[in-house]
Amino acid sequence: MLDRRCDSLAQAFEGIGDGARVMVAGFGEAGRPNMLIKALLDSGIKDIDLISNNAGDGETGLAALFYAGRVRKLTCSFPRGAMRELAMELVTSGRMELEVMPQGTLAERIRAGGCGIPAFYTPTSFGTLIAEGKETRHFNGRGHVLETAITAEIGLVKAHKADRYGNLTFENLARNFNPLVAAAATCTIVEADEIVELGDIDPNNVHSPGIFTNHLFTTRPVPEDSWQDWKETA
Amino acid sequence: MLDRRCDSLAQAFEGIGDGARVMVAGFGEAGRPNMLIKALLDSGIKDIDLISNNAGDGETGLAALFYAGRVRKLTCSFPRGAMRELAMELVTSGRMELEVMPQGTLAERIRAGGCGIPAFYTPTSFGTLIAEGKETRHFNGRGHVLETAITAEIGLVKAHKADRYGNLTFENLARNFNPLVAAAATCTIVEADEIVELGDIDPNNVHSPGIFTNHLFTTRPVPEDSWQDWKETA
Amino acid sequence: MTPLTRDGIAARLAQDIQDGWHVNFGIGMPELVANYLPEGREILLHSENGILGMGPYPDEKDIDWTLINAGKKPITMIKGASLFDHAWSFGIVRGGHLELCVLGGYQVAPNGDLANWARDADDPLPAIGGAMDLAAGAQRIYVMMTHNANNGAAKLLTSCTYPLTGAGIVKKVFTDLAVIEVTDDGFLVTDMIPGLSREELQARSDAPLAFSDTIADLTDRAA
Amino acid sequence: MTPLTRDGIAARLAQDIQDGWHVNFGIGMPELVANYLPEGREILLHSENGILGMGPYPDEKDIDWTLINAGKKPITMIKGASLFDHAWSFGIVRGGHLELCVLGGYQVAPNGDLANWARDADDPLPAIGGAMDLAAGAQRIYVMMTHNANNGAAKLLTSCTYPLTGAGIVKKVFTDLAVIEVTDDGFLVTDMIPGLSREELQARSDAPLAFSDTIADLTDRAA
Repeated sequence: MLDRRCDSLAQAFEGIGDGARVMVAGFGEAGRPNMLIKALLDSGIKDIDLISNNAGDGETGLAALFYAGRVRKLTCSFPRGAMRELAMELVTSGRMELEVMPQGTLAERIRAGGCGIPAFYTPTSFGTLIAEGKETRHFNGRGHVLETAITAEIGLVKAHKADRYGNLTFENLARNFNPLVAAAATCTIVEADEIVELGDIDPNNVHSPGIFTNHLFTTRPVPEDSWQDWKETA
Repeated sequence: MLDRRCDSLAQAFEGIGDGARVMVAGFGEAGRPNMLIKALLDSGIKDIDLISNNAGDGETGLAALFYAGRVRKLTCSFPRGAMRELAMELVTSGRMELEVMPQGTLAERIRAGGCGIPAFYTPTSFGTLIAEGKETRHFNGRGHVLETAITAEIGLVKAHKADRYGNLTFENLARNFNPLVAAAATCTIVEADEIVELGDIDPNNVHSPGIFTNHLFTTRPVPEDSWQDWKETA
Repeated sequence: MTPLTRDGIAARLAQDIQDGWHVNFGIGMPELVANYLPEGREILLHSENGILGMGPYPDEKDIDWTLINAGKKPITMIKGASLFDHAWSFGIVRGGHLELCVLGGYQVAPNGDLANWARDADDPLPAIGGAMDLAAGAQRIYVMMTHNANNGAAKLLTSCTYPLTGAGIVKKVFTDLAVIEVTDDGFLVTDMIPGLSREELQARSDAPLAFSDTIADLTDRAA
Repeated sequence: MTPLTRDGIAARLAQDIQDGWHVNFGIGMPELVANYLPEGREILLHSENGILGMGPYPDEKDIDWTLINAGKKPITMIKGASLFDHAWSFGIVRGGHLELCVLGGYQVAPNGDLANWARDADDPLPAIGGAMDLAAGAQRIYVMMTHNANNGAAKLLTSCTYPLTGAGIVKKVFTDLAVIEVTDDGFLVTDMIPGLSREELQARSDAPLAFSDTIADLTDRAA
């Protein structure tokens, strides 16, 4: 039986060791898999090689991973937000490595990772600081930068509807990086607002085909005050 | 007013000269814009640099372009079908140039063309005849072939529903190359089964955003016996 | 000795497809495998023109020409099917997401090389289609073919003489005479039809064959 | 002489956006332009997090946090909007499909170079976001900024000293004092606020300015 539904969040992270490369979808709070981020925090996995467009905000959600000192490297396009001071401290003290790139380059590198394209050329960032040290090449008279695919051991995804095959839909601007992360991660863990019957999602309007989903959960709200649990165990 | 609807098929092809690069979407007969292909035939444009996954079938539709001697070069993955003998004759007599590549490479090259990626590496065809003379490179220990983007002056697309902004949906397996061609052509001409009011297509389920559509028509059936009109004018 | 029919090969191959796999059957003989998927296993069929969850051929009256497979034959969709454009479809293929692809074969070599798209490197009308992407991308490539060509020529060769579809990608070969794994040490026969000797099978093959300790009866698990 | 307000610059810039264009307004000051789109023109707004056809900010009670723009502010959708993932969204950007992108600016040079993302090449926390893709991809880049920095420093420089966002990509600059085209021969002033002399404008600019034969009154078409 092809059934991606799981009961145990802890089980979904079993076998994932410290230093794992983890990709988290979402843009701002839209399409951000907060329940899975909390489970990642609870798993105790350290030295995370984190790929996420943003660095989170406030002290909960994604930001809690940084407060808990779990992130060894952050790959993103925009490491700002309310935890900017913390990020600055982590980076300048050498406790966290930071790789920043243009948002479209990040999206395309993740898309390439899921689609079996190891590298591509993009015009973005040519002639800027970001392209320094990178391989460049001219096509049609215009300068381009070589960028490589990004994949991950774990991908965390937030869907709107899902069925047991793992087919997903996303709501409005909560789609963003989600289908790309689903495809690029070896093990894609999904939380969905609702798990529906097979056939309830119109095949024409599946936003991420089930083949990319490995573990599927129904979203449950994370109590605001539980985000700081790590403090007791840190 | 942002209104892509047009009345005159002839007008849609105005200003397109002989030798134009034309991309035609569809896979087999699914999602094949036959009304627009007929209009292209009627336009009298010669020496077409044609990009299409298949070469057509029978003596109507895409195949009629070959019978009418309008195609100078065909870029495809599968130049077979009922007009195989004709294609063989055109190619061996030097009247038509042929570039054949793997289907996924063709799809990705067109996708790259629409998305501003001038070139990418793919594992497909590495170590085969198809890769001979092409630039290759190893990533993660595996051989890959460098492939470049394909764009076109004209793209012919068949949609199911469309609105006046040019937003499109496709039906079942009639999607295939259509959204890719829509994005990769400078001038994308679309025929749709039905043109609906703005707002009738759920924004979440638009398959090709309106920004890629230039001219929009409602599909009318092409009489079977009209395909050979070119014979009178050839 | 009665070689398996095409359906027999299909039925035997189907036994090796695991529950929950996403599979692409290449155009031609591999399409037959869909008719023999073991009961109780949920296997999703991919077609490279943009679907996961392809169902059986429809009744004549239910044919919808927006529902076709890569061979342009009419299909149906199962509940839970998904549809996507060609870029995503080959993203699924190239990105290594399909657990299995079954392809037909002209020639297979012990290093896993497969030739299945052209018999002549100078064919003026080469037709590649999606086979090279499938060969390069799927997690496993199984090849389904008659053991010998119509003229009796061997298809298991020390090296392919026809143009390659993919280099070093075949995992198993299913023929009308045997099942042959492609190992680091070359061909390893695991199943044979009854009444065929190892010497006869070797005589019908160009490349050297090794034989596993126990050889299964090929007809045991074939229709 | 009264320099334009930020809204004044936005209103003037809006006049140069043509009917039927697809436009991206960068985060910050450029977002104001959406409030001044001329009546009778249908202009579709893109936000790089995945929408074409962004509408105005919603009433407080209608806020839906799956509807946000690239600045993470709540938005609405117009009829005829379309949604897509980040790969397609930046395909639209990089593929040259947007007729216009309006970006804020720290510095602009006569060769079209723009610096708008970092004041310090050694910033330990560089924040790029989508600006570099927009700079590289849109058919036209208009820059909207005050003519001088808060400390009076010129922003129209012979060459940018801050790290570049994009090289040779700016087509027009809209400031509180003037509208400046970027031509093959450098900066060309086309609009100025009344009561400002060419010498004064030049004095507030580092790069040499040329002036078009007729200089429009900048306030004529500003709110």
